[in-house]
Amino acid sequence: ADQPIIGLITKTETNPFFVKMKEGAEAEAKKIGAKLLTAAGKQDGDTATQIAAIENMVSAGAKTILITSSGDAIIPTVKKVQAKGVQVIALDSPFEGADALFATDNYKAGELIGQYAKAALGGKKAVIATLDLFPGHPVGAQRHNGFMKGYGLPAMDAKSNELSKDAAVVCMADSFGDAAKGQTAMENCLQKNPDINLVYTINEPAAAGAYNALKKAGKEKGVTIVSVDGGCQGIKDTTAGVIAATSQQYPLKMAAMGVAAGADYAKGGKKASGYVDTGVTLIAGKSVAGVDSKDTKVGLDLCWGNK
Amino acid sequence: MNTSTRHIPWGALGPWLALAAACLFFATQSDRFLTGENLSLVVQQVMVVGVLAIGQTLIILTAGIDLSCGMVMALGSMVVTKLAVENGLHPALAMVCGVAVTSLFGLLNGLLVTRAKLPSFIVTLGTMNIAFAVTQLYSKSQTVTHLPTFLTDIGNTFTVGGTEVSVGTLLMVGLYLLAWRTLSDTAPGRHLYAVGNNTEAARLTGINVDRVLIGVYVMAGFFYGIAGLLSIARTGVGDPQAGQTENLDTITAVVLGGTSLFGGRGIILGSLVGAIIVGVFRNGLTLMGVASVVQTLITGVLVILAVATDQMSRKGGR
Amino acid sequence: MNTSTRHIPWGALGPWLALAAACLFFATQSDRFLTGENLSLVVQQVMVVGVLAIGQTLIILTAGIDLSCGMVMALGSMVVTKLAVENGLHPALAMVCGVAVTSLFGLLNGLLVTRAKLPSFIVTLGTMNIAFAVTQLYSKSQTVTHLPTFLTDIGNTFTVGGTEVSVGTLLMVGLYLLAWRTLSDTAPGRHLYAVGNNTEAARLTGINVDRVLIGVYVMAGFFYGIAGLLSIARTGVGDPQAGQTENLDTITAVVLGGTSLFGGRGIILGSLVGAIIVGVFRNGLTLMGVASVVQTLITGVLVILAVATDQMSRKGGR
Amino acid sequence: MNAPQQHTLVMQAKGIVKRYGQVTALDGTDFELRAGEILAVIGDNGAGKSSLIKALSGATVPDEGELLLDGKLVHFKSPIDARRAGIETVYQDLAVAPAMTIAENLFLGRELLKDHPLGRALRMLDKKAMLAQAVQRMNDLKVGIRSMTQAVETLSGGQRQCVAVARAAAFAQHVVIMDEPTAALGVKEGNMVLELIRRVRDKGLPVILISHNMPHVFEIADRIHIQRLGKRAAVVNPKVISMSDTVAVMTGAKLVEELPAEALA
Amino acid sequence: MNAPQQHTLVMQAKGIVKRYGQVTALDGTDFELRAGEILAVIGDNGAGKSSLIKALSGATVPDEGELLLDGKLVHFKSPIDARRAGIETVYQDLAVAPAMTIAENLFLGRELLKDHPLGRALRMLDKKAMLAQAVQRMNDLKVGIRSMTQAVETLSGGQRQCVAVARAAAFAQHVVIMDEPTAALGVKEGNMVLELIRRVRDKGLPVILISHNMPHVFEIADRIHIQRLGKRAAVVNPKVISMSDTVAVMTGAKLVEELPAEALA
Ligand SMILES: Nc1ncnc2c1ncn2[C@@H]1O[C@H](COP(=O)(O)OP(=O)(O)OP(=O)(O)O)[C@@H](O)[C@H]1O
Ligand SMILES: Nc1ncnc2c1ncn2[C@@H]1O[C@H](COP(=O)(O)OP(=O)(O)OP(=O)(O)O)[C@@H](O)[C@H]1O
Ligand SMILES: OC[C@H]1O[C@](O)(CO)[C@@H](O)[C@@H]1O
Ligand SMILES: [Mg+2]
Ligand SMILES: [Mg+2]
Repeated sequence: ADQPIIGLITKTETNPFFVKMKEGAEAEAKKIGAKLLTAAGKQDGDTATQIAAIENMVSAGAKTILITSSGDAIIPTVKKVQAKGVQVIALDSPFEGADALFATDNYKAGELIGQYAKAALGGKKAVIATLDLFPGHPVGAQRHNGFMKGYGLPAMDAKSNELSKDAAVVCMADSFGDAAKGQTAMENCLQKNPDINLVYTINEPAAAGAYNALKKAGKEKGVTIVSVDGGCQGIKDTTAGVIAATSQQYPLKMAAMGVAAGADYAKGGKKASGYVDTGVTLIAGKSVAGVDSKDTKVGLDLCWGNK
Repeated sequence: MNTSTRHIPWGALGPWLALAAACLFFATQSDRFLTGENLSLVVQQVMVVGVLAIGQTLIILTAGIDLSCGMVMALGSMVVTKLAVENGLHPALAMVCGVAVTSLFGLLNGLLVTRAKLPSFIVTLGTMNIAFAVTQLYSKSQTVTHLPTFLTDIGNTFTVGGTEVSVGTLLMVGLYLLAWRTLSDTAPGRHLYAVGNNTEAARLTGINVDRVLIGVYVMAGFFYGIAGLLSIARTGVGDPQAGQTENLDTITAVVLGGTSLFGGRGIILGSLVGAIIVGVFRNGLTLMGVASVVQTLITGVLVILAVATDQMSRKGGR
Repeated sequence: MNTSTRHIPWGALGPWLALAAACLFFATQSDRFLTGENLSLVVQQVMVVGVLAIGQTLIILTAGIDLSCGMVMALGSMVVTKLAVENGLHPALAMVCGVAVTSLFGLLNGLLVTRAKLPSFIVTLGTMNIAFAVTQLYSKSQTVTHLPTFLTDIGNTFTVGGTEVSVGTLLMVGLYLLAWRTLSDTAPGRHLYAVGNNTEAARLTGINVDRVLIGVYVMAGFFYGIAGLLSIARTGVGDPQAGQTENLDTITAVVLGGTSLFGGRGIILGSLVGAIIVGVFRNGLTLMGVASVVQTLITGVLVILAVATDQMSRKGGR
Repeated sequence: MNAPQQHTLVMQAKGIVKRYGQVTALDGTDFELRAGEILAVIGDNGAGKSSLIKALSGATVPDEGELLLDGKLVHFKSPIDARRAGIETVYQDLAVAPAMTIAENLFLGRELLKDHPLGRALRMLDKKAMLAQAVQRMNDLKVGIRSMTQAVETLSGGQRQCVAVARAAAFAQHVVIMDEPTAALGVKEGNMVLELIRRVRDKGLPVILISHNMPHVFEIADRIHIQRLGKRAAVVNPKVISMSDTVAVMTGAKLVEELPAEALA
Repeated sequence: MNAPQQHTLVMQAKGIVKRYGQVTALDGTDFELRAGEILAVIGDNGAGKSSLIKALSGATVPDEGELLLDGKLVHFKSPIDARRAGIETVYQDLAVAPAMTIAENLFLGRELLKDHPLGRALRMLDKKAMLAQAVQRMNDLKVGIRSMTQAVETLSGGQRQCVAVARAAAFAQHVVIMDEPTAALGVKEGNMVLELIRRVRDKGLPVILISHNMPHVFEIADRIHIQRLGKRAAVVNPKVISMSDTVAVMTGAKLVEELPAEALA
């Protein structure tokens, strides 16, 4: 019964990124002899389920909650359980009031692939499509706007939840981070403007969908796709030339650090604090001059924090 | 003859039995489950869905369905919080405005269902999209924070005999009792059942079917507005992402509560029990430490079992 | 007397009119819209939902509903791809296994609906959760890639008179024609309508209602399996995230297509048109360059207008 | 039996036409109901009897023709309008809510409210009063129903019909219309309904009775409206004309012209 | 009229009990149907006539009692079992699918299939043959329905009843049961149905006819089963007993013991 109880709440059950994170947390918990409770929203943005999960886990005796926030609606509940002495750590997605944040800088992740794309096009006039997440999601906005900034287009700052627009972006469509929907979105964008030569995608499933659409239209050669995630699958796609470059994140690291912090708190009563950037690495199939990137071999070694 | 006769409505007692069975089971699995604190938590968790389900039940009783409920609630909560925080309106006035907006959406649904004679599924699918888009455009998808305490006070809890009770929970229970008595003890309530049971007969006996339906949709909108207020109080923010999974949740609560999707048969208190059953499953399984995917699996089995148990008890009783 | 009489079913012609109106509108807004290439694309995009909607229509015609359809499809596609890629099964055999699994899920639904006499909403809510969880556990939520071309060949296109036609599209149209003729020209098809229109009358005239229902659910599962194959071919991967929004999409297609949610009334070809209408809205609005939130808004309005237009034409015609 | 007052027309319809797609259910039919009379409406199946009374009771809006109530032109757009004018109707398909109880169905749309200001304001039901009255009304029809809180869908065919008849008889203020009220009734119950119809008439309310039961019609009707092929073929006097002649006109075996003038009413 | 063969019992029921919650619809009723006869079943509303024939046709499973067909014990668990035994039934609430056409309803559950191997294997409908037969059967009943592809919900009450009657008469192999088949019918159509019942009997099939129409019953029945309070009160011979005595027994005004012995059948 003295076993520390740690809760992990992810946005969804299905995104491989969160599945990886959960695996990492489970492994780490086993290693240090902690009990891990898990829960997830029904879909991205489902804060209601996350809130109930926080409460239920605390009721089950959890003293540390690790959460990838689906939105700021969880904040007051977090405050409430913190007042009962529970440590709450944000993973992946920041929110106000977390004891600590272990996450990728999503705006930076966008900036990196924006810079890469600019250099890769080498002065060619860009005709851009962005396959975004869905309206109103902070991660979607941060990556989109970061990409715009990195490309040197007018862009909102990292705080904004709105998507920046520009004449160079001829088509903006929602992919919901899903391959099938990404494909449909890309197909329709190509109908709108067949000259698209640069595609930003919110994550790698969406990128795979976009590639599929381009291939079916016989256009996969002339178009550059950039993305975020750096999952093992995504890196393989990058090697194969499906994705030109991707900003790699490290969910296993987030999870491991989170569980360790939970164990520390249970032992010594010391809460973690501050922001730990778990890092983001630009992985490119081909490196381009003026932009710092790693090759896909490195990417595969690291993918999602394997090492 | 309605095809719903195939599905014997599981009546007034069934949901309570299922709830009791679930509670008994979880009590044997975790000693934390039956504590007053934990149970009070479960009820607080289902507060928003519970109040939404009042509106959904009214509509389903008329043989309709409302897909817009979650999105309309989200719009209402954005109106309240933005008016109070950004436009500096008195919070009470902001609340009134929010509920007015959701009631107006209800009116829109009602008018389209009655005047244009469109199926409620299509109408509310349309207004669901409209409410969602309006919410995003109006709020620029930004969460509204730093709310005046006036808006969050109904989320407060006080202690009765060692157990925490939240104001919002009381409000929910009060609304259920009100809806229940209105349905069973007033003429409009009876007309609502008649419209759902046999629209044509209701019309021929001189009931103003359109007026009943419009009234129901407006009332439902009103309840969605109240649910919005509760969601503000519970989360402490105005959340433009709210309401996305609530459609299915409310319909589930209504059906688990024994109301027929074919209209005219059901008791509204069942919907409260239905909502609580879902909350109990989630809470109990978490207390047992079941992993989240496995929770989904077990919830699937339990939902079927809950209704099946009752169906069997009914057969035995005959 | 069925309460559905309130909602005049919009019959055979309505959906086609609405589709034509939508196409006309978008043709005036973008010259790219009416190209063969673009239209062929739209049809390819609705292929998966279209085939799922065949199963959903069958079930809705019996006055049921199937919430499990998307999740069952996802499970089927994971079975196929994992067996073919990881277990090295011959792709054809893997396909058979996948469709067998989805058909078995259909059988499970059918047995619970008939033997345990549970409402289809509850049964399929339960199996939806179960199928989802099994999919995640079985696949560890990992996408399966590097598929043998055998699995993706039905996604291929060939050119007929300058327009690209995909094999999958032809398959979908073929399945619709088959389902349509089966419903209208065979005894089992007629029994299905009778069960949906008046279950008790069907029973009294000596139709084996349970057998009809079980058959319908198994057939639906079969179509979900085929939809899974099409989704594999279209995306080129086995995607455990698939199927999550397909429930509402298929029901929308069915209702837009003029089938009554109360059962017994509707024509299955309408569901194909309903699915295409949704695809046309999305494609047309993207071609017009409408921002995504605004697209949602306009889609909401258009869905209502599509059905309303027909309703009005009906009134004028009387 | 009260003699009908000197031809005061309570209800009158002229040239009513009702089409359903290809089918012309009413082909310019006329209709006259005199004060205080029992007017039987007879005709073959499909002759348009139900269509006619649906037009008279606001259940459908006719395509052509006009309707007068007490000599004044009226336009019933819905059954609500007809009910406001005091017209109560028993429809052939009974128009009951199967899942609701007998008592609930009896008072559907005419619920008794608690007789205090709050009760009226909130439209609170006086369930006790309704139950008591339901018991009494059903007893009047001598129909052996055990409980008024039984759902109508559990009743036998005849019992269900009694519910609909009792409802119309109880609430009519001006005109009672009954579409085959005794079709499903036993000998005893059928006679009770005839008795009830007489009582209603004796209260001064005219009754329109649609029936295929010729003995019933000849027993009770003051005049007989014969509907044929969507039109009024004749109105005859049952005290003068024979049953077989009436049936002959109804089925088209005999022309109206062949009847003696005094047979017409 | 064919004399009934020497009391061969085609159907026999002993001590059938059927309860619905508190209500006992059948209280240990007996029943006997002889070969080739028309047996009328009469009784007050709620006497248990429909409950009885539902038990005989597999529509409900009785709580107690046994049922014999041609002297052999049978257990009908569903209408399918009864239909397999060649029993066809017209139910009081007609059991039609309102959205389906007349032709479709006539052949529901008994569709004609295309007469070639593929047609039988795929169970393909022979729509043309069904339409032709539908026209003929409905013409037999002299009911003026214009189109067989009309939905049943658009028919008049009597027309709808004709559809149900035509269906049962067409398909019976062994026994025909009709629950108030003429209730909604006009004089002409009612007579056609009586005629049809006679033709069925003359083919050698026994017919069970439930009716409240005493003239019809006395015109056509070979024997009359009187149902009262959920039990069989008596079986009488219409050629001997008077209509008023029969009604007296049915309503309980007269006891069976008061009847002359030769009145019983
Ligand atoms: N909703 C409808 N749609 C199409 N046709 C209809 C509709 N209602 C009635 N009809 C047709 O109109 C004609 C007259 O029907 P109506 O019900 O008035 O006859 P009726 O005289 O009451 O017959 P019955 O004695 O059988 O009740 C019939 O041929 C019927 O089929
Ligand atoms: N499903 C049911 N639930 C409860 N009670 C029922 C049910 N079906 C029939 N009853 C009751 O059983 C009794 C017998 O009904 P039944 O329908 O057999 O009468 P019947 O002789 O056919 O009458 P009618 O001449 O009016 O058709 C009635 O009192 C009726 O209320
Ligand atoms: O849906 C958005 C989420 O998806 C991810 O990119 C993983 O694929 C996460 O980093 C982010 O929170
Ligand atoms: Mg009629
Ligand atoms: Mg009966």
